[in-house]
Amino acid sequence: MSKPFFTVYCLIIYAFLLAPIAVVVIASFNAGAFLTFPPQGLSFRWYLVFFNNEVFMRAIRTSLWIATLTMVISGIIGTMAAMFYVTHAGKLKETVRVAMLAPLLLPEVLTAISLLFFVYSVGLGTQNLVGMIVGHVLITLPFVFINVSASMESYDPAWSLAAQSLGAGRFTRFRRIMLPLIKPGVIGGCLFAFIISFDVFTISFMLKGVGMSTLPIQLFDYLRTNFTPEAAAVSTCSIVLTMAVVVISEKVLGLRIHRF
Amino acid sequence: QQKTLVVPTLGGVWEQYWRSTVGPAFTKQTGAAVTLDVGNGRVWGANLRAAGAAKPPYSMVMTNEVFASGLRKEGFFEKLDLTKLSNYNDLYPLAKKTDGWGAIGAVSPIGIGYRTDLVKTKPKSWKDLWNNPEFKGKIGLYNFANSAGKMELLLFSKIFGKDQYDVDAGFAALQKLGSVIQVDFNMSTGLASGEIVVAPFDFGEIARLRRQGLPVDCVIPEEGMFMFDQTINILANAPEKELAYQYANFLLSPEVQGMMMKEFFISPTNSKVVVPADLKVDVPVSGADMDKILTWDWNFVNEKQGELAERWAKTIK
Amino acid sequence: MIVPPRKRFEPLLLIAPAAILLGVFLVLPYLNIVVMSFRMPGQGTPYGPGFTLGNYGKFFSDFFYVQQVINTLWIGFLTTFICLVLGYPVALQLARGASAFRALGYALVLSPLLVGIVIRSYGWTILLGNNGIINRTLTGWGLIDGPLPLMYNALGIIIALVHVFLPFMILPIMSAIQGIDPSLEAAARSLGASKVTSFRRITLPLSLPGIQAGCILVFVLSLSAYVTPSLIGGLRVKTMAVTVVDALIDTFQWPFGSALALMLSVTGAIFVVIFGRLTVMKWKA
Amino acid sequence: MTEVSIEKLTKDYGQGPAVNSISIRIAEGEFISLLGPSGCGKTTTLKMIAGFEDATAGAIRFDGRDVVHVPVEKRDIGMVFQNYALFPHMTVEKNLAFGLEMRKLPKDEIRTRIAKVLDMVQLTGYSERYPRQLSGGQQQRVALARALVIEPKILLLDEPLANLDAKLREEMRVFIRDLQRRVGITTVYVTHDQAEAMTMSDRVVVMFGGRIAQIGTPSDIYERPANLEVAEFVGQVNIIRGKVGNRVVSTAFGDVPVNGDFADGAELMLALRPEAVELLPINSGATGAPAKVLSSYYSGSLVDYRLELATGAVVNVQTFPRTRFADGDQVLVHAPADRFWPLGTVA
Amino acid sequence: MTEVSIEKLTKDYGQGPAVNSISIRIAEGEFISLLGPSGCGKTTTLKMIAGFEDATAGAIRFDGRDVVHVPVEKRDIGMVFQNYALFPHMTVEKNLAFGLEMRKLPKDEIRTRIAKVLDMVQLTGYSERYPRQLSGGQQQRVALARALVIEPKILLLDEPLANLDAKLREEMRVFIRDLQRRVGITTVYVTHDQAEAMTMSDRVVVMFGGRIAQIGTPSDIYERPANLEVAEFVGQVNIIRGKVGNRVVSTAFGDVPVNGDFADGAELMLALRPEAVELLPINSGATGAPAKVLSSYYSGSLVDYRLELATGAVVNVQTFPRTRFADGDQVLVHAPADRFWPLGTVA
Ligand SMILES: Nc1ncnc2c1ncn2[C@@H]1O[C@H](COP(=O)(O)OP(=O)(O)OP(=O)(O)O)[C@@H](O)[C@H]1O
Ligand SMILES: Nc1ncnc2c1ncn2[C@@H]1O[C@H](COP(=O)(O)OP(=O)(O)OP(=O)(O)O)[C@@H](O)[C@H]1O
Ligand SMILES: NCCCCNCCCN
Ligand SMILES: [Mg+2]
Ligand SMILES: [Mg+2]
Repeated sequence: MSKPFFTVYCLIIYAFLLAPIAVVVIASFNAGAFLTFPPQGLSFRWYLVFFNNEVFMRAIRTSLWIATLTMVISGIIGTMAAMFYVTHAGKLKETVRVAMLAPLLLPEVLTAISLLFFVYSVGLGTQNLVGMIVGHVLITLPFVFINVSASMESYDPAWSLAAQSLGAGRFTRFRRIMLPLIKPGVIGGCLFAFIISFDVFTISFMLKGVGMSTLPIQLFDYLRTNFTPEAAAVSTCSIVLTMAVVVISEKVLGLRIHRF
Repeated sequence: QQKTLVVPTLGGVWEQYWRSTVGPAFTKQTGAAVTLDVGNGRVWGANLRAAGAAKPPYSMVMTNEVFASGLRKEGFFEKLDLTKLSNYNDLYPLAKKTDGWGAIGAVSPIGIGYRTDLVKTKPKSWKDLWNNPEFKGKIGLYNFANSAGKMELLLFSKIFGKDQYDVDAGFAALQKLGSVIQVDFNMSTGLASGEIVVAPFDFGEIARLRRQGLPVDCVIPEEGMFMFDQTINILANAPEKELAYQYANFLLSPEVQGMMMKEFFISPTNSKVVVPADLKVDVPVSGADMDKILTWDWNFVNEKQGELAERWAKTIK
Repeated sequence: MIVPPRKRFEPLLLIAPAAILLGVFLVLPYLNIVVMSFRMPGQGTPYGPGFTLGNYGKFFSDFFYVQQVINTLWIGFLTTFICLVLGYPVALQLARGASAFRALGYALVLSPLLVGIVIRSYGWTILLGNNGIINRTLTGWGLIDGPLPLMYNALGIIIALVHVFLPFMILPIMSAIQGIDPSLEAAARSLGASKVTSFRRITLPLSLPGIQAGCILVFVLSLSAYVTPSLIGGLRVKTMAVTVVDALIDTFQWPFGSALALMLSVTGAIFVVIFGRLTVMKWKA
Repeated sequence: MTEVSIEKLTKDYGQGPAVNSISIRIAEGEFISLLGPSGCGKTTTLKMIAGFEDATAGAIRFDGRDVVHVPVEKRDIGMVFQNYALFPHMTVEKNLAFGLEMRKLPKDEIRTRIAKVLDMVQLTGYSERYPRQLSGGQQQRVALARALVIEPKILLLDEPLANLDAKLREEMRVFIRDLQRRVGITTVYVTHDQAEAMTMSDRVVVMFGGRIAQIGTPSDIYERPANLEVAEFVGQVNIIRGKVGNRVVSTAFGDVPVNGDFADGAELMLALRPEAVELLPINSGATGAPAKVLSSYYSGSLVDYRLELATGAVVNVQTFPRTRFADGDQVLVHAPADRFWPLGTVA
Repeated sequence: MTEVSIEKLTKDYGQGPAVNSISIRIAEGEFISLLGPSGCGKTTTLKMIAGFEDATAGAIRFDGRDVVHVPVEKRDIGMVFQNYALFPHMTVEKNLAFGLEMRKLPKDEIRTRIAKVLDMVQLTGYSERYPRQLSGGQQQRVALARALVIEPKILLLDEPLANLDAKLREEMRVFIRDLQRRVGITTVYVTHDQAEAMTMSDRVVVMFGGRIAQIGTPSDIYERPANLEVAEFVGQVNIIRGKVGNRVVSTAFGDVPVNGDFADGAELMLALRPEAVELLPINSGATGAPAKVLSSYYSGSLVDYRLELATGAVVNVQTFPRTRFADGDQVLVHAPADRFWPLGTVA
């Protein structure tokens, strides 16, 4: 493939990725009362409505908090599982992989329902967030696992051995050698976990605590009865928010390591 | 110590209104705090079933009769203690059809909504969906999962067959309708974008779209209307049964019914509420017209739910 | 082999948290579901008394459901394939390209995930609908007479799924490519391979772990996707996941819904295993 | 200071044993070399001592204690990997600091130790580079420095100088040897270079195909090789044939007395190192067997000749290039009788 | 058959030039070695010839044609990378077949060629192994075989034998040299081993710090080194001082005649290689200067002595271990006058 052709190809894909989102963003500046396109005049009116809507603001805070917690738990458990899978699983490899993918293979609704029954049967109920966070962790775990294990395929075990020979214990080896070298996979997996948790609907819908709400549920409930561009404004803000998380992680953590 | 009632409610504008107005008014009247639990019949039903009838997380639910009737059959609810519901007697007969087990707290009649700018011949009858070529490919229908979808089937069965139970006729009609746009919820965005030009619509929704400037209108079809209902039920083992009754009575009161009418353009179920002239356009159904709203045998639907859903899926294109 | 007990035991600590999590919160709850799939259908209740194989029998005996499995798999394959073809070059560019735009490119790649599914579908309606921007533009230019059917069909579903699943393809491939020593390509060139050949014979096979991960994710995700097919597909194209959701939470047919859902999962698992077998990397330890 | 003892150590990767029941006892502070052809199992042995590979059978003891249960990081070893295994995401300085940080040395000391070792490996000024920005030999020196800077109890070096030039290699040898002696580090040194093994080691272990062929001091190995294979591996050998008669073998070089029980009339093979042979001009008048120069190979300080003797036998001879002979020249060859050793009779 | 000419080639990675304006003209079929200390720019030069690194300045011509725009794969080169760069996902056989497939050779020929080259590098039986299942030296041999099997026009070898033992290395040298001669491949051979450069090459290029110090035949380089640095790099040298008088320098070794314009009374430095010195027992009655053995280093075929002359000067001497002297022994040293060469006067 020639270089200009390649670049154009990539640009087209980026445009494709951006297209429906651009529509939403543009619609959010609609001065009119409807989610229509093209917008009837431009204004920030729906942003003002949104910022003054305590319900949405609270839902965003809840979602951010849950997504962060989910990302941390999933990130840790999933990375550990990936390490096992790549270096220790032996004959169990295929089994481990299918098991780790199970939460994705099983329909989210069914997982949600079975988990709902389970939390009630063990007396946890939905008065707290345990059930919902467990659900989020289950759903996001495969993403961390897959990304981390893919990036570990090119990790040279000799690096760990060298660190070990220099006196580094298990955790130090992981933190100082392996983690920096599989960073793209870990960060990718964690970003997926964060974003998916931020966006997951069915699990939250079924397992949310009584009286609380996450942003997708709030949006869903809102859109059942409201058709104003406020929803687009909310979405635009959530795009900006998560984009910021992505760009900051790239800038601060660096998503590429120079090995060669 | 202040008591707290968990109040299940719909989201969006409903939640906003409950938060800003209904909840505080109830608190003012009774001194009890209110926790809103936003959701819908599906999730409340799932939660109740998971928790079991003995330890429900709610004291009352207000939801579509189609969900309520199932839960009722499974023993979650109790027969209403009418002595605690002073407003029950003032309800239209339509709202009292459950033999004292529930009381309809809100009615949104459903007729035919359409785009006045995109449709030349305005619809008059449900049959126009089949007969008006302008509609072809631009008809919206609720899917079977939605209670409105089930009612579409029963209605068409009734129109094209012997009665609501003649679902063969209903499915045959749906088959003939050709390609339609099915939605699970939110018919409005399709109508606003023009993808849909005609569809079953509740009048309150049309009223709000029209007030927001969309060229839409809605007709009461010759064959009659159906409705989104919201039946109030009290849990047999309610943690706060007293409060639940107080809240139910509060919702059925003329004041609250009137407030909901002004806010959501529902048709009040308390016969003491009079629709003012300036609201007649947005709330076209009230008084004697309430009896023109068709009602359905939900037991029939619930028992045959699986089979009907499957036939629906196989039929609709 | 003389492996000390500690060494045999310690790696298990790595998998323990995941195993406990999955065991307690997935396997145990699902035992209930497996039992459920053998219960009698209810009459106005989620399930009735007694047990039966009928739920599975119904699935296998009715071509309607078999057809759905075919539809679902077909959509899954196409979506996966298209994601791979569209995503690989982007992954390559992100992994090897100039660093200036990487953060931006990365954010762009993730952007489809940043918009809630309902709102995203709204965006697609605006673009692909009969009355949408694309159709209006094409009609406006006189290129077409009537609207192209871009939505409310399998095409629309695939477009929307490809869009939202591309990130799951691109990211694992990107990190796999980053792990390939560029001197291997240099070696291939020195042996007479053109850029294209050295890509095909060296970079591509060495990025297989990433491709494998991406394909599995996308395939599995498209099998179980239901909001996009129902919103974009207008419920005209029947897929398993949509039917499962209908059965489980809309029409409360828990036994049949569970059976359907388990069949869907087993189908997915079978394909994951087959795919794993087909792409086994013998050069790995 | 640790004594390392290996007993019947075996490793099988699945295609037959790579290391086959070897036993070595390495004394405290001893410098031992593993010498052997490519693929004979040197690296595998080293990795088992380090604890990176599990042995298929056998035992490894440090100071008499079985170390199966001791994790690598507790063994206090320093290892140079054949392929370096430098941490690609760390600068040279960070690579070197790693082991010292693990030992919780104060920052100051870490800094001075790194500066010192960088100076020793002649990489002062390279501390901020990443491994990918270094040449092959520079990387190898960093790998060496990283293992040495921690001054471990046991040093395991896998071809640590393979990519260095003669001069640097010489300097590195001295550096390693000095440090090893000063700190008293028990050292296992893997090399394919017999000269290196000879000059550095207290003892040399010669391995072939996963087995130990001989263990001994450098001069043992060179002068009393256990068999022809060892002899040929640690240097060149000529095989000279001759008939036994009267406790003397008559060869093209003249009569060579032999010890040992050889029947008269038996045909015996004698070994002779090329550098044991003296080469003289044909007209020098000295005693010697006449020979013809077939070819010569010049390597700077030395010249290797291939000669054909009157008997038709071909011998290799190595001399200093004080006098040079051209291909085809006639010369005289002579070797002292005590430089021959018997290898056995011809079958 | 290709002539390669390099003109004022320079490469700067950003920290000053790694290769600094070098020019070499390599004749068709010539075997040239790049020799120099670690980090002097050998690999970089090779990579520029191959086309993997863009030169910062300068030109490379194949048969007079500038190759800047010729992609690597069209240059018909064979390259051995210092780190091997074996394809990890291909077996040994597939690695070797790769280049042949690119040349669209028939399957049969590919098979026979691979079998032949595997035999040459002594890896028959390893064809189904993956690189990670090979020892370091085995990997290096596969890398070598992969470059040789395609019989390219230009061969670029970067330390291709660094991990092999002396015996195998010797065999590989012969193999490379034979193939190179037979096919007439223009070859650039990077090595840190001066003996290797000397024995194999038509000409040797000695590099220091990115610059060329000398280009010449092996004996040019060894016997007429351009400067002390080159002399020291390609072998050991002793610096002997002496006063000039009457076109003769009087040194501890006796009087050495010199050519060149040196004023009488000037103090001159003379170079002398250790192997040029003869070592004799003190009581042998031969002529020579007396000296004391300080230390000796035994490396099998050779012994290195450090001696102290009567003047207190220290000299290194290399001899065969025919006669061994102990530390402290008194000996006589002698060197032919023609083995000294002048390095200049003392400042
Ligand atoms: N990618 C790079 N970035 C920066 N500097 C580099 C890079 N590659 C090589 N260098 C530097 O350029 C100089 C020459 O490197 P080169 O690899 O050519 O050396 P060499 O002669 O092959 O050495 P060796 O014998 O150790 O392999 C070295 O000082 C090295 O540190
Ligand atoms: N991971 C492995 N799988 C299978 N065989 C292996 C593996 N590692 C090494 N071997 C084989 O074991 C034998 C010994 O290998 P080892 O690396 O110990 O050799 P070595 O003596 O270090 O050789 P070199 O001098 O070439 O580095 C070799 O024949 C090699 O092919
Ligand atoms: N927003 C797309 C991510 C959706 C994750 N869904 C998981 C499905 C599990 N069956
Ligand atoms: Mg080795
Ligand atoms: Mg190099």
